[in-house]
Order: sequence, then C-alpha cells, then structure tokens
Amino acid sequence: MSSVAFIVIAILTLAAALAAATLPKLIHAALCFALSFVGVAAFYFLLGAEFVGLVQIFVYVGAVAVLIVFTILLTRHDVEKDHGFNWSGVAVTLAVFAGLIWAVLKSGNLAPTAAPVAPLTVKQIGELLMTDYVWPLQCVGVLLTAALIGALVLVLEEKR
Amino acid sequence: MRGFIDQIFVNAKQQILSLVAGAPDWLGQIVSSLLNITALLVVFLTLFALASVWERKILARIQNRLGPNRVGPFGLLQPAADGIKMLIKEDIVPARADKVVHFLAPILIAATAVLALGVIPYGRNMTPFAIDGGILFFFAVGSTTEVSVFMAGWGSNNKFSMLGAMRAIAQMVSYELPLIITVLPVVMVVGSLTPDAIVAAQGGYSFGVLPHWFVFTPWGAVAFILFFVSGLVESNRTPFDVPEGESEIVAGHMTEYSGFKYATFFLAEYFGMFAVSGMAITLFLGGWHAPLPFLEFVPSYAWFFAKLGVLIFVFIWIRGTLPRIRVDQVMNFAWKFMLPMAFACVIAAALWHYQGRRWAGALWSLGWLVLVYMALTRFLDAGRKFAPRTYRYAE
Amino acid sequence: MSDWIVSHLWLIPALPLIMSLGILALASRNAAAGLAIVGQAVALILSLAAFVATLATPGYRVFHNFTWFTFGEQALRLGLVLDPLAAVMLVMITLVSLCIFVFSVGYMAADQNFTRFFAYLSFFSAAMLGVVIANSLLLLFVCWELVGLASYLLIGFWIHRPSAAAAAKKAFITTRIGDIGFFLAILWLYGRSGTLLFYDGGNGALEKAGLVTLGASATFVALLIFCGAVGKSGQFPLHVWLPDAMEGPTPVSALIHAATMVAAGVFLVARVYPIFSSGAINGVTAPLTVVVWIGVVTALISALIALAQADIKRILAYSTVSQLGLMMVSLGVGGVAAGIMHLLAHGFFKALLFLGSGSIIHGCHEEQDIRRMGGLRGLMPVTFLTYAIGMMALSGVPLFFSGAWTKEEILHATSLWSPSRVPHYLMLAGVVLTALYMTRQMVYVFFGERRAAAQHAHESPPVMTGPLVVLAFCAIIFSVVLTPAWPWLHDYLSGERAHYDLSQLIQPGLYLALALVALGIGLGVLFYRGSGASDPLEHAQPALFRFLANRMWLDEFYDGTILLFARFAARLSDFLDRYFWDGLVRLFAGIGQLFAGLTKSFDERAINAGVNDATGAARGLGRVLSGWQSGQVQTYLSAIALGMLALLLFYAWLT
Amino acid sequence: MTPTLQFFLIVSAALFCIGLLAALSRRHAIFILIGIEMMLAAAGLNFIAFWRFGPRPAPPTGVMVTIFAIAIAAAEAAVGLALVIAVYRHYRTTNVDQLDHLKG
Repeated sequence: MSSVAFIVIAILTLAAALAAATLPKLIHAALCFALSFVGVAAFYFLLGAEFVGLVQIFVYVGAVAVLIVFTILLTRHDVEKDHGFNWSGVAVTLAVFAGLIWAVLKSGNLAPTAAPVAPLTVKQIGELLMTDYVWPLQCVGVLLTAALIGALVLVLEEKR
Repeated sequence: MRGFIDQIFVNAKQQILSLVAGAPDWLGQIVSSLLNITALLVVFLTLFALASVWERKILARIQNRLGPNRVGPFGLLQPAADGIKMLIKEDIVPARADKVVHFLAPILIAATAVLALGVIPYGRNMTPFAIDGGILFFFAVGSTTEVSVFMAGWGSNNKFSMLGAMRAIAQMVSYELPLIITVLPVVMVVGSLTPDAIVAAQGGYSFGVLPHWFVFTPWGAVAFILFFVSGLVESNRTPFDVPEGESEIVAGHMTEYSGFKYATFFLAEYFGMFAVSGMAITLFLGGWHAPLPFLEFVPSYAWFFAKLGVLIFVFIWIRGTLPRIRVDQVMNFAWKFMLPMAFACVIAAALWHYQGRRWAGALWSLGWLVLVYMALTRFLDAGRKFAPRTYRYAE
Repeated sequence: MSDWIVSHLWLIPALPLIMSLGILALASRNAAAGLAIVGQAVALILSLAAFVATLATPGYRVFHNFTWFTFGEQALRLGLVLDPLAAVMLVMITLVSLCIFVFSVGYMAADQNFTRFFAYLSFFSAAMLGVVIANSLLLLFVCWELVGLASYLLIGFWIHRPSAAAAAKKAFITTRIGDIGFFLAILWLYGRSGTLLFYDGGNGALEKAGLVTLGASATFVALLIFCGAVGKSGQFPLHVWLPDAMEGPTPVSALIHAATMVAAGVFLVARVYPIFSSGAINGVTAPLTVVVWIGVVTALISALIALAQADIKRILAYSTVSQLGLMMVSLGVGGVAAGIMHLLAHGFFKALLFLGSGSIIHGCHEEQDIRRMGGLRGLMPVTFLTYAIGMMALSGVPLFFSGAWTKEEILHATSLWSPSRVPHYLMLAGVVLTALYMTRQMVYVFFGERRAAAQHAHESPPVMTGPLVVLAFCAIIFSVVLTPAWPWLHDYLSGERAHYDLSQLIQPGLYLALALVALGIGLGVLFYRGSGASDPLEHAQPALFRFLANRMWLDEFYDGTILLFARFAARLSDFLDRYFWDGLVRLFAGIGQLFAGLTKSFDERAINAGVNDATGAARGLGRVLSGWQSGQVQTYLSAIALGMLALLLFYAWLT
Repeated sequence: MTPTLQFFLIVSAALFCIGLLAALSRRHAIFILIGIEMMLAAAGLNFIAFWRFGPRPAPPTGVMVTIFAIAIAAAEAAVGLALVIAVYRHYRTTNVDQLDHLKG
C-alpha cells in the first residue's frame, strides 16, 4: 500500500473532519462530514476491506448525510443563528488526544508492516454473516427495525 | 476474426499499455485508468449528444412535429450547436448564494454519474473498473447524488430550488429502497456482487432459443419493471420529474443554474439514465449476451449498446406519453406498492431457486407474485379516497 | 362401492353433524330444513350402501380401530364397526329421521326457533348414528351422552314452558342415574380386560379372549351396563321420565322417545350381548334373568297405565315403554334377533303413530286430550288410515302388519325360556292390553260424535301426511321380511342364510296371537263404543282407574323417598357449610388478622423508624449529588472523556 | 516507506479527537451527532487496521465488527436526528445548552 495514497487520504479525511467539527455553518459542516467519511471509506479500500468501504459510503454518504441534511432543513429557522463555541471542550479534547497518541507511541510491539493478505471477497463476508455471525445479524436487523419505528414515532406530529 | 472484432478495444488497450510496460506498476495503473476514463467519457459524451437530439426528434414525432432538422444532416449537429450556446451563455451566480456549494454541486453530480458508469461491463472483458462488489459500488456512488442535489438546492438559496431539492431527495430516498431490493434477487441467484459474474450467469439458451436472461423468469420480469420504474425516478425522468416540474417550481434545484453548469446538470441526468439502463441491462437483460445463438457473431459491445438504445427509447417514449405524477402519489406508490413488491420479488426468487430453477419454480414464483399483487392492489384500492390535492412535501 | 363405504363409515354420522353446525353457522331459516334434510338423505343413501355391503356374507363384520391418545404405555383406542346389527339400525334410524325431518317442516312451520330445532335434530341423529356404529364402549358412551344431551335440549325446546323445562331436567337427571352405572361398567371392564373395543381381531372385549379375561365379573359389568340401558330406554324403576318427555315437540317424541333413542338401551344390550350371556347354562345367566323380569314388570305396568291416560301422547309414551319392556324380555330370553326385529318394526310404526298423533294435535289446534276429540275419521282421512295401520301394527294384527310377526317371535322365544313360563303368560296378557288401549284410543279419537276440539279440525298439509304414508307403507312392507315363512331378517341378524318355506307361515302361535289381538280389540270396541267424555273403566273401577291414571303414584313415591332424601342431604350440607365450615374459616381468618395486626405494629414501631432514617439520609445525599446534575449533555460527555483518559493512564501505569 | 499500524492508529486517534471536539464544544445538537458518528468511524478504522496488520491467517473479525458498527451507527443516527427534530418541535431550539430540564 503506497504511502502517497495514505498521506493524501489522511490529509483529506482529517481536514474534512476538522472542518466538519469547526465550520460555523452547519450545512458546510454536514457536507464536510460526508467528505471525511468518504475519506474513511478510502482508508478501508487502502486496507483491503473494499466491502466495508462501500458500505461506509453507502450508509454514511447515502443515508446518514442525507438524514442530517434533512434534519437541518426541518430545523432551518434554528440553523442560521450561531450557537457559539464551548471552549472548555477543546482542553478536554487535547488532553485525550495527547493521552491517545502517547499510548499509541508507547505500545511499540506491533506488526511493523502488513503481511500480504488475500483480498476479502464479498462472498466470504456473506458466508460469514450467514454462518458465524448470523445471530448478530438477526439482532442488528431487530435493532434497525426498532430504530426505524422509534424514529417514526418520535417525529409523529403530537396531537394538540 | 469474430473474436478479433469482439476484443478489438481490449487488444488496443493492451497495445497501449505495452508501451509503458517498463514503467513502475503504479504508472501502469494510472495509465490504464486514464485510458478507461477517456474511453468512457468519449463514448458517453457522444452518446449524450446523440441521445439529446434523438430524444428531441422522437418527442417531436410523438407530438406530430418534425423536430430539429436544420443543423447538419437530419439535424445531427444540433447538440454541437446547443453545446456552443451553453458555453457562451453567461454564468449567473445569485448574490445571496452559498458560492462554494453552488459551484460544487454540478461537478459532484456529474462526477458521481461518471463513476457509476465505470463498473458496468460493456462487452466481453470490457469492464472499465472490475471491482469485487461492483454492484454495491454502483449504488453507493449513486446514493451520493442526493447530497449533490441537496447542495444545488441549498447553495442557490432560492425557495424553488429548496423545494425542488427536498422533493428530489424525498423521492430519491424513497425509491432507492425498491431500486436496491430489486437487485437482491439477482445477487442471491447469482451469488455474487460482481457485474461480470452476473452477466456470465446469464449466458446460454434454453432449447437454443430462449436466453437465460433473468428478465425471462417471473421474478426477474417483475424485478426488472420495478427496477426500471425506480430508475426513472432516480434519474428524475417523467413521469417522476416532480423535482424540476417547470410548471410548479421553475426548474427545481436547477433554477439558479445557467450556462455550462445547467448543461452539466443536463448531462448528469443523461448519464444517470445511461447508468440505470446499463445496470438494468447487466442485471436483467443478459448484459452483452446476444438474444439468439446464431446472432453471436455480432460483437458483444454492439449488443450492449443496442439494448441501451432500446431502453433509452423507452425512457423517451414514456416521457412523451405520460403526464407528471403528484408528489404524494409518488411517495405512496413508492412505499405502499414498490417496496412490498420488491420484497415479494426476493421471496419469489427464493421459491424459484428452491423449486429447482425449472418450470415448477417459475410457476411457484409466478403464483406468489400474482398473489402479492392482488393483495396489494386490493389493499391500496381499499384505502383510496380522492382527497383534495395537498402539497405534503412542499409546505 | 361397498368397500368404499366400509372405509368411509364415519361419513354417516359426520354428515348430519356437519349439517347441524352449518345450520347454526348460517342461522338462516330457509336453509335450515333444506340442509338437515339433504344431510339426512345422503346419510340414508350411505346407510343403504353399508346395508348392501353387509349382505355379502352371512355373519359379516368389519371394524377398523384407531388410537385416540396414549397415556403411559397403553393407548386408548376407539373404532367403528359395521355388522348386520349396526346396518339395520343405520337404515332404520336414517329413514325414520328423514321422514320426521320432512314432517317437522310442516309441524314446526310456525315456530320462531325453526333453525335451532333443525340444528338440534341433525345433531341428535348424528349422535345416534355414532352410537350405532361405535366399536368401542367408550365411543359408544360418548355418543350415548351426546344423545342424552340432544334429548335434553329437545324436550326443553319450548323453554318458555316451565313444564317443558322441568321435564327436560327430569329426563336428563333420571337417565344420568342409569349412566352412572354404565360408566362404572366401563371402568370395571377396562380395569379387567384392558380394552374397551368390542371387536379387535380376537382380543376385543366381546370376543373369546376378552370374555375369558373378564371371567366372573362379566355378571356385574353386564348388570351395570344394564343400568344404563334401563335409564335410557325407560325400564321400570327409571321409566318415569319418558312420559314427561312428551312435553317436547311431537316430532321429537316420535324420533327420540319412540323410534331411536329409547331403543338405544335395547340396542346396547344386544350389542354387548356376549357379556350378558357369557358363561350361560343353556342360555340363562343372572343378568339375563334380571333383564327378563325388569322387562316384564315394565311392560305390564306401563301397559296398564296406558289404559287410563287421557293425553294422546302419554298413551303412546307408555305404550312405547311397554314395547321396550317387551324387547328387553325378548333379549333376556335369548331372542336377540326377535328383539331387534321388534325394535325396528316398532321404530317404524311407533314413529308413524306419534307423527299421526302430531298431525291430530296439529289438526285439533294443539289439543291433546282424547276425551275432547272424536269422530275425526271423516275430517282427516289420511291421518286416520295411516294411524289405523300403525295401531294395527302395534297391537299386532297378524299377517300384514310388521308388529305381529315380531311379537309372535318374541312370544315364541319366551315360551321356550327354561327357568319359568310366567313371563310368557304375562306377555300374552301384555298383548291383550296393548290391543285394548290402542283400540280405546282409536275409538276415542276417530269414532263417536265430534266433541269440543274436533269441531274445527282439519287435515294436515301434505308435507306432514307424506311421511305418514311413507311410514305406514314401511310398517306394512316390513312385515314381508319378518314372516317365518321367509325369516330373512332373522337369519340375517343371526348370521345365517335364509331359506324359503311357506309351511312355516302358519304356526300354532299365530292362532294364539290372532285370538289375543281379536280379544283385545273386541273388548276395546265393546267397552269404549259410544263412551262420552267419561271413561267406562272409571265407572267400573274408580279406585283402580285413579290408581292407574296417577301412574301408580310412582312419581309421588319417588318424590316422597328419593327426592326427599336428596333435599334433606342438600339442606344438611347447606347447614354444615353455613355454620360449621364457615365458622372454621372465620376462626382461621381471625387468627390471621391477629398476626397481621401484630406484625403491622412491629413494622411501624421498629422497622419503619430505621427505614425512615435511612431514606432521610439518602434524600439528603441525593440533594447534594443532584446539584452536580447540571443537565448539560456536554458536561457529561467531557466527564466521560476524562474518565476514559484516566482509565487509559491507569492502564499504562499498570503495564 | 510504507505506513505501519501506528500511522493508522494515530489517524484514527486524531479522527476520534476531532469527533470528541465536535461533540464537546459545538452547541448545536446535530454537531454532537456528527461528532459521535466520527468517533464511531474512528473505532471502525482501528478495527480494520488491526485486522489488516494482525497475524495471518486471521478470521475477519475486525471487518465484521466494523460492519455491525456501521449498521448500529446508522440506527443511532436515525433515532438521534428524530430526537433532534422532536426536541426542536417542542422547544423551538436545538441548542443543547438550553435543553437542561433534567438538571437536579
């Protein structure tokens, strides 16, 4: 896996993510969010997990981003006025980041480079989903159904 | 000889690549990708030009007119003239618009359309980007169209654009489910998400005449129709062109676009149309396979583009025939009919498979589909009352 | 066809059942009668097919058993059987039922519960057919009880009449008394021989092996079963319910309390006859002797009572009782075939008589008192003729009427009974009495001058007279297969080949029967000719007449003894319940309350105090803690993040 | 040089912290959701990276976990946004600072 691609994708992803976190306009933030997730998907491709990458794009860019955008539209009147910035969070974030980086660098005994790996085909994943992971799959199905119904119930017009 | 003509483009690409054989492999990859992309762009831009003029002429015939016939022979150069006109038009950007978003929207939408075109097998060994799970890629890319439409609507900061964008997103999201679920049966039956595998699975003929295209199985036929209708919606074609209904909201999310950006939207719409048709051909119409055994001497890509042309003609035909559908009707149709039918198709495919993929299976799945269809129509008619018209998605 | 019907025997009872359910489901007055009649007709055709199938070989018998359910290691098995006995019963029941259904269409036309009526009727015939073809004592018992239920429902069909309700209750309870015995018999039999199947390819309860395993207890089993029979077919101690059962609609009386259900007792005895006759010394066993004497007493008593009744239907009811007694006697003395033949013949002509009485009652506007009728022969000719045929068949006018031959057979059988000849003579007297009271009824109803109710009498519609004609025809034609000249049915029932021999036609017994019947009819005409509203016997023997008219005060006797005891027992238990047990319960409750009070005070004094302190402390703590609860999501989030950081550092410190 | 596992871990840590930043310091409810999604994605990236660099042959547990994580994240986003809409309908605001009715 080429370092060029890695650097490019990393820069893209992190920049987009940072923009998503800090841009004053919610819409731009949402779009950058989608972009950063495309970047994450690209990472997955780079790491040889194509299926996951596709699912990532599919779910986040296709569905979640659209959902966010729709929510922004429905709460439009509240979007314009700026809610300000909570600076206390920055300190915490920096602390956590420092901690994480320290931990990562401290733990040296990790595989230096990736062993060559046979690409994980969709067929294998599907078979795994249907054999070893069938119960998680069912649970996720139930969860999604519940989430769907719950979301519908939440946004129903309450009768007055 | 036949093989030569069939593989001519593949061989040509190999020749060109052999020139950079010595270079590091990343260069080779880049070159081959570039070749693919250029081929795609050339072919489909030409096709776009042809299709635009073709559409206008066919619509004219349907409406008992002559259509463009001045520029060039039979008006074949009409698109060139249109292109020039578009290019030299002034590019207006509204003052209050969100400049960046407004600028990015058409690029993104066109780019995604081209990307979607990349995974379709156009002929034997002629898949530009043969990735495992290409189907998924196709839909993943296609699903980003909504974001770009939204960008267009929001960016141009205009009431009509916003309404159009919201309508577009609403109906696209609604119709993406049937669109994808109607693909499931095919994927289940073939057992692969790779377009080439799916096309390969549709080779061969029963009794030497009936090709093994999935459209010739009951579930396949129904799934194909559902897929095609959803494709109409996804590419915002009549009768589902509510988002850009000129008569209600000037041109929907394209209202504030002019000149080349507008042309880009136009191009994106056509590319979307091509992409959906190509996917439909790959999934249901046997890809580049010939309809009859003795016709196989015709090169595969020729068959693909012939089928593409037929589907485009159907698109145009429908546009010339049907009036626009109301928004709430569109949504109801999606959620109350298309989605259940799509799921029924999945089950029908399972029946077909477990009954041995023979006549018994066909009968079973047919019976099941008919059953579901009856039930659905009964249910919908029961619930139908002709309420006064409401703009639920445009308040 | 034949083997088909054998394998589909279950259809015969199933059809009427389905029809009755259908009637209840549709609840449509128009469909009801049609459904019932169609179901019954098809059942009749099937029964005829079954009958034909049994003609194949003498002693024909097929059965197929199935397992109902399994408990432990032994399975409870039920089954169906088809043999001559069942076949003739099937034909008789379905034919009579069909006639009566048709008749009811006319008779119940005005009733607003038409639908319910036909549902009940179909239900009844289903249950009855089930009784007939059951091959397991349990299945038979189930259908038997269902028959009882149907009879209960139908007697009390006019629920708004208190008398009807009372009669229904009486019938139900009285037959229950017998059925207790029957049930005990079933338990005993199962406990002894481990099977309830009649025929099971050699090890059924009625076959050699089963009887051997049953051994000496066969006597008790037989007697207990006979209790059931006594209850169901109104034998002497338990006969009191049958006359009251006439509160039901006349078709019901005809179908259930004359033709079919009451005959079920006789049928039961005939069905399990091997148990009765097991270990017999030249055809005599203790249970059979009991059967004989019960039969004799019943026959005579009820014949006498019938002599003094005024209600046309009650007369017929008592005559039914006496005829059933007659059949019991014949079974008891060993003339099984004769008994069953009489059962069949009786089924036809008694149904005929009842329907005729129904037609009369209908014609006379619901009048049932024969002393208020008279001279109807001109007004309702069809009814008159058919009724006359029925009467002659019942009283046994020889040669042309079915009753005669069967009676003669029975008399013949009794005459051969070794232990004693008393039953024979008593039965002869019974014949005379039968002829007498039937003549009395005829004279009262059809001859003499027209009395009050007869003024505006009218003939019934063809839908009612039609069945009469059919049944009358049967009553006559039936005599052909009964003649000793060609004792076809007899041999068919007893599993032999019939042979034709005209010389058998005239026998000494025949002269005797002729003489007795002539005597009876002659006496009847002599007595009652020209008698007005008052009864000649009443003039002659007032005391005797009252004795008979009040049914020998048997009801009063039961009322004074059994019911009195029952009421006493009820009161006693009520008293105990109220004062003794209730007192105990109250006592325990009081104790409970005492303890409850103690614990309550303890809780309040001791525990609650501590709890209150604890809760107070907790509340204070909570107030403090809830101060930190700012409601700011992001504060919480940052707290979580810092917590994670702390964990991370802790982990790093550990390693 | 080719990127080793640490690089991916650092990137995912950075992504995680950016998500945390968004969740902690932006007052608009939707930003909090975006942040949470980012953190989830960072976790997924970690899983994939560990799977990729893990010993061979290994069952693709990391991939599976990521797939399920994505599905769950989608559900969470749906419900969360529905909540935002409901809250907005009720209080006419999406500012989480004003939504403190649960304070003790």
